Amino acid sequence: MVRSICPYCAVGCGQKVFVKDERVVQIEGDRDSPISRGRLCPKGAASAGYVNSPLREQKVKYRPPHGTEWQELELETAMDMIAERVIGTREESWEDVNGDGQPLRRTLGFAVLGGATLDSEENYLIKKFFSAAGAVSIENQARI
Amino acid sequence: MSEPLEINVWPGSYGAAAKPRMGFFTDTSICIGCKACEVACKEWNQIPASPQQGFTGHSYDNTVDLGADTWRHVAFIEQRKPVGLDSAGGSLVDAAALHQLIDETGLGTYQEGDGLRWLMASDVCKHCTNAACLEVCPTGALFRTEFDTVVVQEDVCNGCGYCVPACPFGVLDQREEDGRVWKCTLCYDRLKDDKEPACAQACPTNSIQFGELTDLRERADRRLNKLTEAGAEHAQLYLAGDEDGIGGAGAFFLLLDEPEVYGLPPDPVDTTDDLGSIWGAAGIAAAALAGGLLAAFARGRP
Amino acid sequence: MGSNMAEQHPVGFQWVIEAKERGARVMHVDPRFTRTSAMADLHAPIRPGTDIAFLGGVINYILQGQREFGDYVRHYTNARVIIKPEFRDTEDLDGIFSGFVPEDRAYMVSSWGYAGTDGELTAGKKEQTGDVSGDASHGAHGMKLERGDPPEEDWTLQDPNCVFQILKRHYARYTPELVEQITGVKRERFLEIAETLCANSGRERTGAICYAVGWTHHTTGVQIIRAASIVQLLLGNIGRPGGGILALRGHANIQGSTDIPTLYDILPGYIPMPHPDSEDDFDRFVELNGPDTGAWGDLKSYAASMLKAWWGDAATPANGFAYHYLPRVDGDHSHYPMMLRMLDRKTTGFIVMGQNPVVGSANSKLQRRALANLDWLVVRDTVEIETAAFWYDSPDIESGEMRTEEIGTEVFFLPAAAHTEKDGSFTNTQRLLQWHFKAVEPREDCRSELWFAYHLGRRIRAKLASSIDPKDRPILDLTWDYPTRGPHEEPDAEAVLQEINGRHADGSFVSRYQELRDDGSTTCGSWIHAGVYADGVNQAARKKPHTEQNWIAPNWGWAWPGNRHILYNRASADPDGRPWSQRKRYVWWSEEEGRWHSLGDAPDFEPDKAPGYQPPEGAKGMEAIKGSSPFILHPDGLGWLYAAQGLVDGPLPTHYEPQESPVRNRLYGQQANPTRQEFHRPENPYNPSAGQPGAEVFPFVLGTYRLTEHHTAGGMSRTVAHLAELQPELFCEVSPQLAAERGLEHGGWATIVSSRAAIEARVMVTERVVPLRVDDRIVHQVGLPYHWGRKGLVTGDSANELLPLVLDKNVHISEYKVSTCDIRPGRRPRGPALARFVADYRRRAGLEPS
Amino acid sequence: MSRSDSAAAQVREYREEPRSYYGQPVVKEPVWSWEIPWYFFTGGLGGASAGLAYLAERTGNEPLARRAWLIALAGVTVSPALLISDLGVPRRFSNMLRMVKITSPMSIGSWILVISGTTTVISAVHATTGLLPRLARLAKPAAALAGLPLSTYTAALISQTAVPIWHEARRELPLVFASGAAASAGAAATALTPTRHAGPARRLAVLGALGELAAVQLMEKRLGGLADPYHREGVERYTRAARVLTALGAVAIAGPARRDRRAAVAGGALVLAGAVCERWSVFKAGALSARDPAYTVGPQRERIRTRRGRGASRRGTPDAASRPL
Repeated sequence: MVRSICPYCAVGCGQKVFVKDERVVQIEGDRDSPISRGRLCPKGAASAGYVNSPLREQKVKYRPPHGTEWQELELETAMDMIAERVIGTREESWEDVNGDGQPLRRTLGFAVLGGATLDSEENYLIKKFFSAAGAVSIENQARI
Repeated sequence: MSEPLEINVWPGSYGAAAKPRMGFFTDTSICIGCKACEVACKEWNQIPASPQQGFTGHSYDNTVDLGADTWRHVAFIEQRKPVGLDSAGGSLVDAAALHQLIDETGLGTYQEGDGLRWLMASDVCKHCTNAACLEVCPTGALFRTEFDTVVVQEDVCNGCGYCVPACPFGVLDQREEDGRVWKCTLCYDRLKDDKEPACAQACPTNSIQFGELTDLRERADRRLNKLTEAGAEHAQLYLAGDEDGIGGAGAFFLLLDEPEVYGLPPDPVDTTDDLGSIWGAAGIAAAALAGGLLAAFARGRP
Repeated sequence: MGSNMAEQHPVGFQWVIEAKERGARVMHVDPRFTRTSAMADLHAPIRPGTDIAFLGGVINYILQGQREFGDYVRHYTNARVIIKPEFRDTEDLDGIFSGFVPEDRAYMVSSWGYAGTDGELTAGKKEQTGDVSGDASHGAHGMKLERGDPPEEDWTLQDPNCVFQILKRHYARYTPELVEQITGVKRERFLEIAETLCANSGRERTGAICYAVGWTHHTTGVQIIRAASIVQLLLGNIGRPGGGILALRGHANIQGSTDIPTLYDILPGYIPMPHPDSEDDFDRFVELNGPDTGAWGDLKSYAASMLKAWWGDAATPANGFAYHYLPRVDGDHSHYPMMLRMLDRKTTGFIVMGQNPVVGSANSKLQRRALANLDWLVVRDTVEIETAAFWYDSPDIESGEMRTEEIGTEVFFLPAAAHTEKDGSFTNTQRLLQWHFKAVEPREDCRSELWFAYHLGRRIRAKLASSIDPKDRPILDLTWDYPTRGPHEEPDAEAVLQEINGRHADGSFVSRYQELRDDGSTTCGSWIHAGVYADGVNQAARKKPHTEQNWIAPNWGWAWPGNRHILYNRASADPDGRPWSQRKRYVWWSEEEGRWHSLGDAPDFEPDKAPGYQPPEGAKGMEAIKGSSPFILHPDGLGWLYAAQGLVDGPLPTHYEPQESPVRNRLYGQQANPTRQEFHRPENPYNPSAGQPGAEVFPFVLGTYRLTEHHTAGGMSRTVAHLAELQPELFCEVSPQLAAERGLEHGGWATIVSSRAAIEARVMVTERVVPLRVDDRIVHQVGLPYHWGRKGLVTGDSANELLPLVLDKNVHISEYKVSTCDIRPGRRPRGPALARFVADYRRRAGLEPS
Repeated sequence: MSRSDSAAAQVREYREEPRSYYGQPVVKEPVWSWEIPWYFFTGGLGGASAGLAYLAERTGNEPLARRAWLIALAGVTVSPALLISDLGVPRRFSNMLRMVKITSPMSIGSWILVISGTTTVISAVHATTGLLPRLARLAKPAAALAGLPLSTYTAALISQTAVPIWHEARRELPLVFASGAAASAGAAATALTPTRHAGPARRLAVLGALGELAAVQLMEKRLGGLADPYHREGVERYTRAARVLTALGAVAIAGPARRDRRAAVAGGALVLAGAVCERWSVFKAGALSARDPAYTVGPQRERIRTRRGRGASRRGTPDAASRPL
C-alpha cells in the first residue's frame, strides 16, 4: 500500500493505493487525512479506473505534417526530434533587444501550456528550463 | 465460500462465530447526490459499467435503478414541495406539464414562492431480516452471513433467476454476460477484514453510515427526532424497526418523503409469510386434478 | 457564491454539512439551484455576472446600518487612510474612475493613491495598457511608504476623502431595490442574506465566503473577489477561525501551479517576471517591483536566492545573480494571446502537458485553427485527448471547414504517467502541500513530466554544449544535475523539492524564508516554500493521522508559508494581542513569554513582535510592520478596503455588465468593464448586447459549469467507465418557461447558438433554472456543463465552442460564466450546413454583411 | 367494496396522481425467457398425462395408456430441457439438487420433476417395450402421483414472488394450472388416441377446459382491479386466445370428436393451444404488473390505509412515533 493524494480537484483528499503484481488494484480514501477523513467523491473513488483505463496510451504516436494517420515512433527518437524542434524554433524566433535597445533575451516562437494536474516539482523544472531557454509563453490551466 | 452453504439463520447457525448484525443507515437528508457510493462500490467489487443508458432525463440520475451492475443507486427527485400522502407531486417536469406552470405573466418561479427541493437518496440492498430472495433460492447460493447480511455465492448461483421477482425491492438482477444474479454483499469480504463497506467509506457527507444495527437504529431515532423538531414533517424512518413486512432490514433509510417517491415500496412483504396458503392452494389444486382424473374414468368405459 | 461546492468539492463539503449540523447557516447565491443549493438553508438565484451589484448591496447594508466591526476596521484596514483629493469615483464619472485614457482603454492610476504619496507607485508609473505585464502589472507588491505608514489618516473615519467615506459614497446607490433590479434577487431574500452575514460576524462569531470559478470567470472577476474581501474586512472575518474568503480550486495542483507557476508573468513565489525597463540591473528590478516595507520588502533576498538556485556558480553578486539570463516580458503572453499568436503564425511550436485547450478553453474553433497553424505540437497526456486529435477528428473536419491533408502541423503524442506512477507534491486549495508516493512504474513509453522536462533539458544542453552563443549561456549554466533512479532514469522529485526549499552556503537546508539573504549565501527555488524541507525532512510528506493531533492538523503535509494554515491570523487577536473573544481565539500574545501563542497554527507574524511595537524611523521590510498590523504582505500592514494599486480596473469594485448581456447597466452609462480585453477579429465575433443592433438574435444568458461526475475537459473522466456512465451526454438546463417559449421538449434535443458556433445537447427542463425578473423584463438562462468532446467513452459537443475570448485585464481570465445565445429545438445541422447555419445567425445579428 | 375493488381504486387513484420514481418499477419483472411459460405447459401436460396413463392402464385401456405414457414422457423430457436452457449458468443445473427447501417452490419443484421424470421414463419404457417390469410396477403409481404436484407447483412458484398479480392470485393460480394441465393431457391424448379408446381423455379434456375457464374467471374476480394487466395491450390477445381456443376445443371434443378423428385432432390441438396461451397470458400479465409501479404501490398503500399492512415507515413526531403510516 502506498499513500497518495487524489489527482482530481484541489481539496486534496488522501488516498491509499493498493498494489498487487506491479499493478494498482484498488484506490480508496485515507482515513488518516485531516482533510478527507477517508472519504472520496465519485472521481476520487474512480481513481483506480482512471490509472487503469483501457483508453490510456502507452506508446508514442507521431503525425508528420499533412499526414492522415498516426505513426509509431520510438520515445528516444521523439525526444530527440522535440529537442531539435525547440532549438530550431528558438533560433529562428530569438529576440535579443527591443526597439529601444532594451534587453528582451527571449523567444515567442514556441509556447508551453499545462500544469494544473502536474506536480509542483514538475512545474518547477518546466518553468526553470524553459525560462532559461528564453521562452515567455509558459501558461497554465490556472489562467482558465 | 463453500462452507456456509446451508446457513439461513442468524445468529443461531453460527453459534460462537456469529458477529453483531451490521448494516447501513442511509440518511438521505444529508445526501449531496455525488454518486461516490456508486463508483466506490463498482471499483471495489469490480462491477462492469452498466449497459449504456444514455441521458435519461430523470434529473441527474442516469443509473435508473439497482441491478446486477448497480449495487448502489442514487435517486434524484426534484420537487416543488413535499409530496406527502395528500398532495400532488411527482417530478417537477410532470408537475409543469400537469399544472401549466406558464401563466400569462410568464413568471411562476420559486422566486415568488420558493418551496423547491431536490431530494437525493442512495438506495441499496436492504439485507432483510426475512429475505424473500434467500428463501426462494433453490441452490442455497444466497445465504446469510455471520454479520446477518444476505450474500450471493457466485460460485453456486446457477442463474435460475427466481430471486429476481421474489425481492420486494427489485434489488437483484441477472447479469447478461454471465447469467448469474448479483447484488450488494455489504462488502462481505471487507467486513471479514474489519473494513467498512466501500460505499460507506467513500460517502463524503456520511449520508451512508455503517455500523452495528442496534447503534445505527439509535442514531437514526435521534436524527429523525431532530429533523421532525426542525419541521421536516414528512421525514420518516424506513425499514428501521422489526415490525414491518420483512421483519426489519439491515439497510434502512431516513427519507424526507413517502417511500414510493424514491421508488421504494411502502409496505414490502416477504411472501414467505404466505407460504402456507401458497402450498395449501397448490395441494388443493393437485387434489382437484386427481379428482378430475378419477372423474374422467368414473363415467364408465367408453 | 460563485461556487457549487457540494458538486465540485464534495469531500470538502463534508465540513459545511458538519458546520450546518452544528448550527451554521448555509446560504447559496447562484444562478442555478444546484446540489449545493439543495443542502443550503437558503438559495438566492442570481443573474450571472451581477455579483458585484449583490456584494455592493451587502457593503451598503453594512455601512448604512453601521454593522461593521468597528475596532477591526479602524485598526486593521485602510478605512482611515486619506486618498488623494484628485481621485474621482465612478459615481462622479458615470462608471469610470479618474485617470482613464479612452483610446487605450486603460487607467493612469496616479490619482488613486494615498494622499501624501508622490505618485511614484510601482504599478502607477506606467499606464495600464493591454500589453502591460510582468513587473508593470503584477508588480503590485507595494507602494513606497515611509516606515510603512500611510501619510495621512483620520482615525475618526469622518474625513470625506478617507477610504471609509469614499466606500460609503461609492456604494450608497446599491440599495436592496437596486440589487433586485440588477441581480434578480428578491429584496427580502437579499436582506435576509445581508442580515445573516452581519449577525454572524463580530467578536463572538465569524462567517466565511466560499467562491470558485463562478467568480473568476468574468471580465470583472478580480473585482468580485475584491468586493467579497471588502465585506469580510468590514465584518472582521479575515485572519480569524471560521472566517475568510475561500477559493475552491478545481485541479489537484492548480494552487501549486500558481505558487510555482507555469505562468508567463511570474516566477516562483509570485516574484514578477522582469520587464525590459529594468535593463540588466538587478537592483533596479528590485526597486521597481518591491516596496520597502512589509514581507515584500525582502524581495531582493527572495529573488537573489531563486536566481542562485537556478544558475548556481554562474550567479554572483557581481553579475546581479545572472538576473540578465531571465527573458523579459513586455506584453500579454497569457494563454489566449498565445493562441492568437499561433493563429498569426508568430508562435510556431507548442508543448501541451496535461491540459486540453480544444475542449477546456473558450472559442474552441479558434483554438483548433491556432493549432493547425503550428509547425509542431507536442501533447503529453494519459489518453489521446481532443487537442492531440484535432487534425483528424474535430467539428471543423466534420463540417469540411478544415481538411486533414491541409493541416501542416507535426504532432507528437507522448503518453504521460499518472499520479500513482510518480513521486511529487500537490498543493491543495488551502496552500497545503501534500506528497504522493509512486506506487508502480509507468508502463511502456509513459513518463512523468519531471522525466520529460529533465531529459528534454538534458538533450538540449548536450546539443548546445559547444555553443559560444551568449543566448545559450542561460541554458548551459543552469543547475541541471538531478539524481535519477530506476529503469527510466526518473529524476528524483525529492531532490527538486530540496532545491525549491533552498540551502545555506554550507549545504544545510533553509528552514524559513526569513533566513534568505541577498548576498548569494542562500539558494531557494521558491521563497514561499522555504521550510518545506526544513531539518532535511520532506515536510509535505508528513502523514500524522488527524486523530492524533488537533483540528488544525499542523503535522499533516505542510502549508506555505511557514506551515501557516490561516493567513493573517494575527487579526484573530485585538490590537493589544488579546483574543477578540474566548470562543474565537486562535493566535494571541503572551506578555509573560513575550511571544505569540496559538491553538496550534504557526502565527503569521513575527513570533516575538509585541502588539505595541512601533517601527523606528527608516524601518524597512518586516521591521516596518507595526505590532498591530496583521496584513504583513502589504507595505502598510493593513487590509485594503480600497486598493490604491495592483488592479488595472479601479480601486473599488463597481458593477458592470458582462461583455455579452441582454441588459443595460442600470447604474452607469458605462455598460461593461472599460478595461476588459477584447479581441476583435473574424474568428472571435461578439454577440451584440442590449442597446446594440442585433441583440435580440441572442436573447438568452448562457452559463457554463461542471458536474460532480466529470472533471474539466473530460480527459480524466470521460475515459473512465464508472464515471462516464453517470453523465453520459451533454445536456442543457432550461426552465419550463423557456422550454415552453421555445418549444423545447424534456429529453429531446436542442441546438444552442452563438455568433461563434452552434452545438447540440439533450434538453433538461427543470425548475432548478428560473427565469429572473430584471427591471421590467424577464431574463432566461441556459445552463451548459462543458465536459464533452469527441474522444473518450462518452462524447458530445463542447460548450466552449460557443464562448468568445474576452478577458479580465487584471489576470487575463476569460468570461466563461456568462455570454448570450439562442436556443431552438432539434439537433444542429451537419456537415457544411453547420457553418452556413452559424453564418446566418451572424448576418441576422449584423456581424457579417448579408 | 371488496378488498380487490378498493385495491383497484387505489391503482386508479395512483394513476391519476402518479407517485413513483419516474414510473420506474418497484419490483423487477422476471428475467425468465420463453422457455418458462412453455415449461409451465409441458410440466402440466406431462404430469397430468402420467395420471391419465396410469388410470387408463388400471382400467385396461391399453391404447390410451400407451399413448398417454408417451405424452407424459415427452412432457417430462422436454421440461428439464427447457428449464436448463433458461438457466443463466446451465451447467450448474445440478445445483438445484443441493438442498431441499420448502420455502423455495423451485427447489421442491426440481425434486418433483426428478421423481416424476424418472418414474415416468421407466413407466413409458415399460409401456412401450415391456422392459423393466418390476421397476415399472412401483414407478407407474409414483409417476401418476408425482404428476399431480408437477402440474401445480409452478403456480406456487410464481405466487411466491413479489409480482403483484401472481402473489395476490396465489389461491387461484394453482387451480388455473391444474385444470390447464388436465385439459392439456386430455386434449393431447384425445388427438392421438383412436376415438373409441379416447373417452376418458375426452372427458378429462372437457372437464379441464371447463375448469380452466372457470378458474380464470374466479382468479380475475378475486384480483379485481389487479386483473387489469390481463387485458392490457400485449397480454389481452393471449388472454382472449386462451379462452376462445379452449372453449372451441372443448366444444369440438365434447361433440364431433366422439366420432370423428379429425375433429378429435382439431379439438385437441385447440385445447392445447388454449392451454399454452393461458400460460403465456399469466406470464405476460405478471411481467406487466411488475413493470408498472402502480400495481405494486397501489395495493400496498391500500393495505396500509385499511391497517392490513404494517407499512415500513415511521415518523418522528411524538404522537405518531409508534404509529405505522
